[in-house]
Amino acid sequence: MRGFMPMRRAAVVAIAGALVAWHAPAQAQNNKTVLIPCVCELSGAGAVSGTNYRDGAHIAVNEINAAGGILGHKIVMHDYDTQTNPMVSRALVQKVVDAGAYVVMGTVYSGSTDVNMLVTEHAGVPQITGSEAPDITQKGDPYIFRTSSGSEKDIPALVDYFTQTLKVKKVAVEWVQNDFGKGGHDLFVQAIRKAGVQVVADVPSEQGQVDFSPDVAKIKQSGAQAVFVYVNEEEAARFLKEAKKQALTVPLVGDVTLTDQKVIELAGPAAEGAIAHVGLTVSAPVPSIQEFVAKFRKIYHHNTDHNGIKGYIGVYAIKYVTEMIGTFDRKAFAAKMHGLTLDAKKYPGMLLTTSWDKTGELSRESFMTQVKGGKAVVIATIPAN
Amino acid sequence: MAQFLQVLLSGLATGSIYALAAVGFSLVWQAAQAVNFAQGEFVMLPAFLVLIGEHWLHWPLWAALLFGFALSILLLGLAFKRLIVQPFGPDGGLPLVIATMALSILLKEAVKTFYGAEAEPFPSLLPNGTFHVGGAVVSVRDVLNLLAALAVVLLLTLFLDRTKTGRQMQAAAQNPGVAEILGVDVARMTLYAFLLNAALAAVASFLITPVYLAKFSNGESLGIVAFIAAIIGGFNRIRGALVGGLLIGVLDNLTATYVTLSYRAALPLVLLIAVILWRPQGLLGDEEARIV
Amino acid sequence: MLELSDIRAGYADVQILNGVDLALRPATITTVIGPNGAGKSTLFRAIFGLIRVRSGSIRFGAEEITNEKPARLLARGIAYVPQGRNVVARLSVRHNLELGAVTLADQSLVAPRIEAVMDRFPALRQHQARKAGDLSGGQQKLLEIARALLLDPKLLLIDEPSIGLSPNLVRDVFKVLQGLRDAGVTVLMVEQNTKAALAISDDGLVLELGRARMHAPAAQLLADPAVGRLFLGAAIEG
Amino acid sequence: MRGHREAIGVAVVVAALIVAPLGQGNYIAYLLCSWLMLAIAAMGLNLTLGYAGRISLAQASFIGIGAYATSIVTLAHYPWVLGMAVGVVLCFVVGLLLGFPALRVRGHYLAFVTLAFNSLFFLVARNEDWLTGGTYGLSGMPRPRIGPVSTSGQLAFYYFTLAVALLAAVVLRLIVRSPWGRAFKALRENEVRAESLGLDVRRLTLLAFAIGSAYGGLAGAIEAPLVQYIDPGSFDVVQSLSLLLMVVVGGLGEFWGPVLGSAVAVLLPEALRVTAAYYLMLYAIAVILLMTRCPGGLIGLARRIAARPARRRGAAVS
Repeated sequence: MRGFMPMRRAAVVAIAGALVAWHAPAQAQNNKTVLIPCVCELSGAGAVSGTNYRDGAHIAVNEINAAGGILGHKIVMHDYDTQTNPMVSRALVQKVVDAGAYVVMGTVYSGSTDVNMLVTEHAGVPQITGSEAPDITQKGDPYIFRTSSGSEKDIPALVDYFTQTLKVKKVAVEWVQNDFGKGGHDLFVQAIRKAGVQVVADVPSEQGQVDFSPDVAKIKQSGAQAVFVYVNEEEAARFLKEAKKQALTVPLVGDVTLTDQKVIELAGPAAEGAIAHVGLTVSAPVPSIQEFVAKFRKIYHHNTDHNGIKGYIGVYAIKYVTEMIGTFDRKAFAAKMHGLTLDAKKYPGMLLTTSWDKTGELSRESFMTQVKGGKAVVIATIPAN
Repeated sequence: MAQFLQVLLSGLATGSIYALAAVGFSLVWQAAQAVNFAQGEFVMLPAFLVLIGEHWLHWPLWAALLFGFALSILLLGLAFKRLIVQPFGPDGGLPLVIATMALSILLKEAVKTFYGAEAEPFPSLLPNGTFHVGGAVVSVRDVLNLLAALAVVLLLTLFLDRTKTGRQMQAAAQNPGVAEILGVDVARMTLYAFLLNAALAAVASFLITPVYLAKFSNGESLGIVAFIAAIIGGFNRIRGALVGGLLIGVLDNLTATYVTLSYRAALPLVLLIAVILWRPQGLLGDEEARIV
Repeated sequence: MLELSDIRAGYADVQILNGVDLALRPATITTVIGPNGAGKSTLFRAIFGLIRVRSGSIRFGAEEITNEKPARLLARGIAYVPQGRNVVARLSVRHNLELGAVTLADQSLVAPRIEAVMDRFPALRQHQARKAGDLSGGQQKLLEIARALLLDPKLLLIDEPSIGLSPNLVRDVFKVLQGLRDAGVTVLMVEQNTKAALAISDDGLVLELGRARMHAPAAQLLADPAVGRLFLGAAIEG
Repeated sequence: MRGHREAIGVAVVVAALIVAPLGQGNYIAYLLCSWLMLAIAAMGLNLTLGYAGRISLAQASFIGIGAYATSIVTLAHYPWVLGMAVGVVLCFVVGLLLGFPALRVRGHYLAFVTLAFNSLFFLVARNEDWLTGGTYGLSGMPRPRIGPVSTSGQLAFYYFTLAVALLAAVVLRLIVRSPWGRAFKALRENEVRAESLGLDVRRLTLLAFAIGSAYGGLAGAIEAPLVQYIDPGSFDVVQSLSLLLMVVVGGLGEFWGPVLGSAVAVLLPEALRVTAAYYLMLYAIAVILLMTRCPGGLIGLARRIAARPARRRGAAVS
C-alpha cells in the first residue's frame, strides 16, 4: 500500500496538470477571432529582449483590435514563456500550433528559433521571429520571416565603414561568446580579412562578464587602429567604461548595441564618441519611431529597446499581409510575404519601409550613428540592400 | 610590464569584491553550517533597495543608502535566519541547501518582476579619477574598493579576536555545545554572524554596483565565485576568504591576458577542484576545524 | 543544597530518567555510579538545563530551577564540566578562561579571578597565550575545571574527569576536587574509575535504569559486597 | 499483499501513460516526453544522492555527454542505439572518474567539485566547435527507427520514450532491490557501519556515481532526438540545480520521488501559467515551505498525510 500511494499521487498530479495545460487556450478560438500567440523569452537570459518583443506586439494588437481587428476578426494573443530554453520553446510552439495558431510571433533568441521553426515549418504556420542570427533564413524554411535584418546584412556596411571611412589596416574584435556574438564575429572577421584588413586582436568575452580590464589591455597592446565591439548592452557599457579608464583612444565601432540609449545611460560619459551601425533603433531620427518609443513609455513606464519595435511591426505586418490576401490562409500568407515591400507611407504600422526577400530575410534603410553629447546622432544613412 | 601591472591591479580590485562576498559566506557557513546558495543574490539585492529609495521614494542618496543598508540587514540577516535557516534546526543538510537555492530564485525573480529586467546605472559613492602607475592606468575607485575590502576584513578580524563578543562568536561557531554550557548566548551569536553577513553583502553591493551596474542576474556568477574563493582560501579563516577572493580576481585576469580567453572561466574551477582534493581545509585554513 | 524529586527526562521517544530522587548534602563530594545506559550523563544534562525535564522538580537551595537555561544556572552558582574535550581549540588559554566568565555581571571581577585560578593551576599561567587546542589532554581538562571555577560555583557537576588522563593527573584532579569540597563547594561527579572516586567521596549514588537505587555514604558503598560485585569490580577490571 | 497492490498500481499507471497522449495533439505528447526524459535523469541522480548519499551537481553535464554523443553519432547516419550506447558508456566511465573525489570529500565539498565539473563541461562544449558545434549547437538529429517503424511522429516517439523510461525504471528497481541497493542504503545511513558489515565502500561509491551518471547519459540520448537541437546552455549548472530540486522536492531516496519531482517541474509552469510572471516566485516559495515543513519532499508529505488518520485511530485505541 505504501509503495503504491505515491505513484497514484504522481499520476493524479500529472493528469491534473495536463488537464489544465490543454484546455485553457483552445477555447479562445471562435469564428470572430484569430489566434496569434506570442512565444517569447519572458524569463531566463533572454528576458529583456523577450518581454520587450511581447510588449511591443501587444501594443499593436490593442491598436488593431480597437480599430476593428483583421478582416473583422479580433486578435487573441496569449503569451508563452520559453524561459530562454530551446526545448521549452519547441514544446510551446508545438502547443500553439496544435491550438490552431494563424501566425506565431517569436522567438527572439536564435538558439530557440533554430529549434522551434522546425515545428512551424512542418505544420505550415508562418512565424515572425525576432532573431537576427544569419542561419535562420538560410535553411530554406518558407514560413520564417524576420522583423529586423540578420547580422549578415549589417556586416558589409560595417566593413565599408572600417575600410573606407576610417581607412584602418589593423582592427581588434571584442565579442561575446553566445550565438549573437559568435554570429557577428565570424561574419565580420571573414569579411574584414577579405577586405585586406588585419585582425590583430581577437578577444572573446563571457556573457555577464564584469571585468573587462584584460580585454582592453590586450587590445591596447595589439596596436589596433580601431575596435569592432560586438557584445550585449551591459557588457558594452562595462567595456566602454574600461576603455575610457585605460585611455583606449582608437574608434570603437559596434553593431546596434554600442550606441543604444540603454548603453549610453549605463556607461555615462564613457559612451561618448562610440560609433554603431543600427538597423532598427529606438534612437533613429525618424518621427514614426520616436512616436512609437514615446507611446511605449507611456503604456509601460519604461523604455523599450529595438525588440519592442520588432514585436510591434511584426503584428502589423500580419495585419497588412492578411488584408492583402483577403483571407486567413497560412500558405497564401507566406507566399504573399516573400518579395513584398511595405511602404511606411501607406502602411504606417511598419514605421519604416520594409521588404522581405524569398528567404524571409528583411531589408530596410539603416544608419551609422555616433554618441555625441549623451545622444546617438546619425552620421550617415545607408540605403536598403 | 605595464600590461602585467594593469591586469594585476584590476584583478586585485575585482578580487576585493569577491573577498567581501566570500567573507560573509564563510561567516554564515561557520556559524550555522549553512551553505548559502543565495549569497550572490545577497550582493545583488541591496543595490536595488537603494534604487527603490532613490527612484520610488525620491529620497536623497544618503537616505536611500541608509534605507538599503538597514533593510538588507533586516531581510538578508534577520529574516533569512529566522524564516529560512532556523526552522531546520542545527543540521539543515541538503534540504537547507535546496531552500537557499529556492531563495536565490525568489530574490532574482522578485527584483526582475517588481523592479525590472534591464541593467540600471548605480550612483558612484567614490571619486572617478584615474592615475598612472608604471604605465598602468589605475582608477581611484579600484584602489578605494581594494582598501575598503582590506579595511573591512581587518576590522572584522580585530572584532572577532580582540573583543569578548567576537570571541563568543568564535566559540559559538567552533563548538556550540561548549559555548552553551559556559552561558554564551549561542542563538544571539549566530544571529550576529547573519547580520554581519548581510552588512558585508550590502557594503560589497554598494561598492561594486557602480561598476557592475544593477541587474537582477548579477548574483549568478558572483555567488559561485564567493564559494570558490572561500573554499580556496580556507573557509574556517576570515583572511582565507580574503586571500581566496584576491587570488581568483588576479588569476582570472592573468589567465585572460596571457593564457586563454575562451577558457578564462576555467582556471578558478580547476583550482577549486585541486584545492578540495589535495588541501580541503583551504590554502590558509587549519586542519583541526571540522570539515562539513 | 540540590534536591531532585521524581525527575523524568530523555531524548525524543526514549525516556532515560524514570523518576530520580536525590538530595545532596552541602560541601560534599557525591559520585554517581551505575552501569552504562543507566542515565548518569543524562542526569547531569537534565540538571543543567540541556535537555527538557518532563516531570518532577529540581530545587537548588530554596529555589526551583527545573528547566532553567544554563546561563541562569551559572548565575545561581552551578557549573558543569561535561565529559570529553570541551575547550575552544582556536582560542588561547586565557581567552578560554575568560569565556567561563561571560555570565558574570561585574566584568571587572574577571581579571582578578583569572589570576586566582591561575594561582591554583600554575601550568595554565605558563601556557596562557597558547591555543587551547595545542595543550595536552590533561592540561585541557585542568583548563576546563579552572574555567568552571571562575564563577565561584556552589555546585560543580563534573562528568568523567579522568578519561584519557595519566594516573598522576587523575590524582591532581581529585586533589583539586577535595580542595573545593573543603572550601565549601558541593561536587557531583560521574566517574568510571569508581573505586578511586568513591575513595575521595563523601556519598555515593547508585543509578540503575534511570532510577536512584541507593544513596549512602561512600564508605558504606565501598564495603557493600553487592555493589562491589555489580558496579565496582567491572569498572576496575574494564 | 503489499507487493500485489503495488503491481496493480504500477499496471494502472502504465495503462494511464499509454492512453495519456491519445487524441491530445503533439504538444501533450512532447510534454510527456520531456517529463519522462527528465525523470530518467532524476532517477539516476536519486540513486547517487538519495540511495548512496553522495551529492552531485553535475547531472546536467551527463545529460549533455549523452546528448552530444547521440547527436554526433546519429548525425553521421549511424543508428540511435549506437549513439545511445556510446553516450551511456561514456557517462559511466566519466561518472566513475568523478566518483573518485567522492572517496575523499563529501557533503558541500563534493557539491562544489561536481559543480565545477559541470561548469568545465559547459566551457568545453561551447569552445570546442569542431566537435560540438559551439554556441550554435547541433540540430536536425533524426529520430530513431525501430526496424521498419519510424518514430519521427510525436506520438510514436512518445511510445518509444515511454518504453525506454519503463525499461530504465525496471532496471533501477532491480538495482535498488538487489543486495547492491541495500548496500547503497547502508552506505548512506552509516558509512562506518557499512564498512564493518564487510561492504566495499570504495567500489560502492564509485558505482553509485557511475550508474547515476549513466542514467543521465540515457536521458541525453532521448533529449537529442526529442528536441532535435542541443546547445551548451541546455546543460549548464542551472539545469543541474533544477534536477537536484526535482529529486529533493519529489522525495530524496524514494523510488517514485524523481518521477513525481520531474512531473511537478515540467507541468507546474503550465498549471501556474495564469499567474504569469509570478509563477517562479510561487514555485520558489513553495519549495522553501516544503523544505522547512517537510524535508522528505512531496512523497514524505503524502506519507505524513496518509499516516495521520492511522495515528489518530491508534491513539484512540490506546
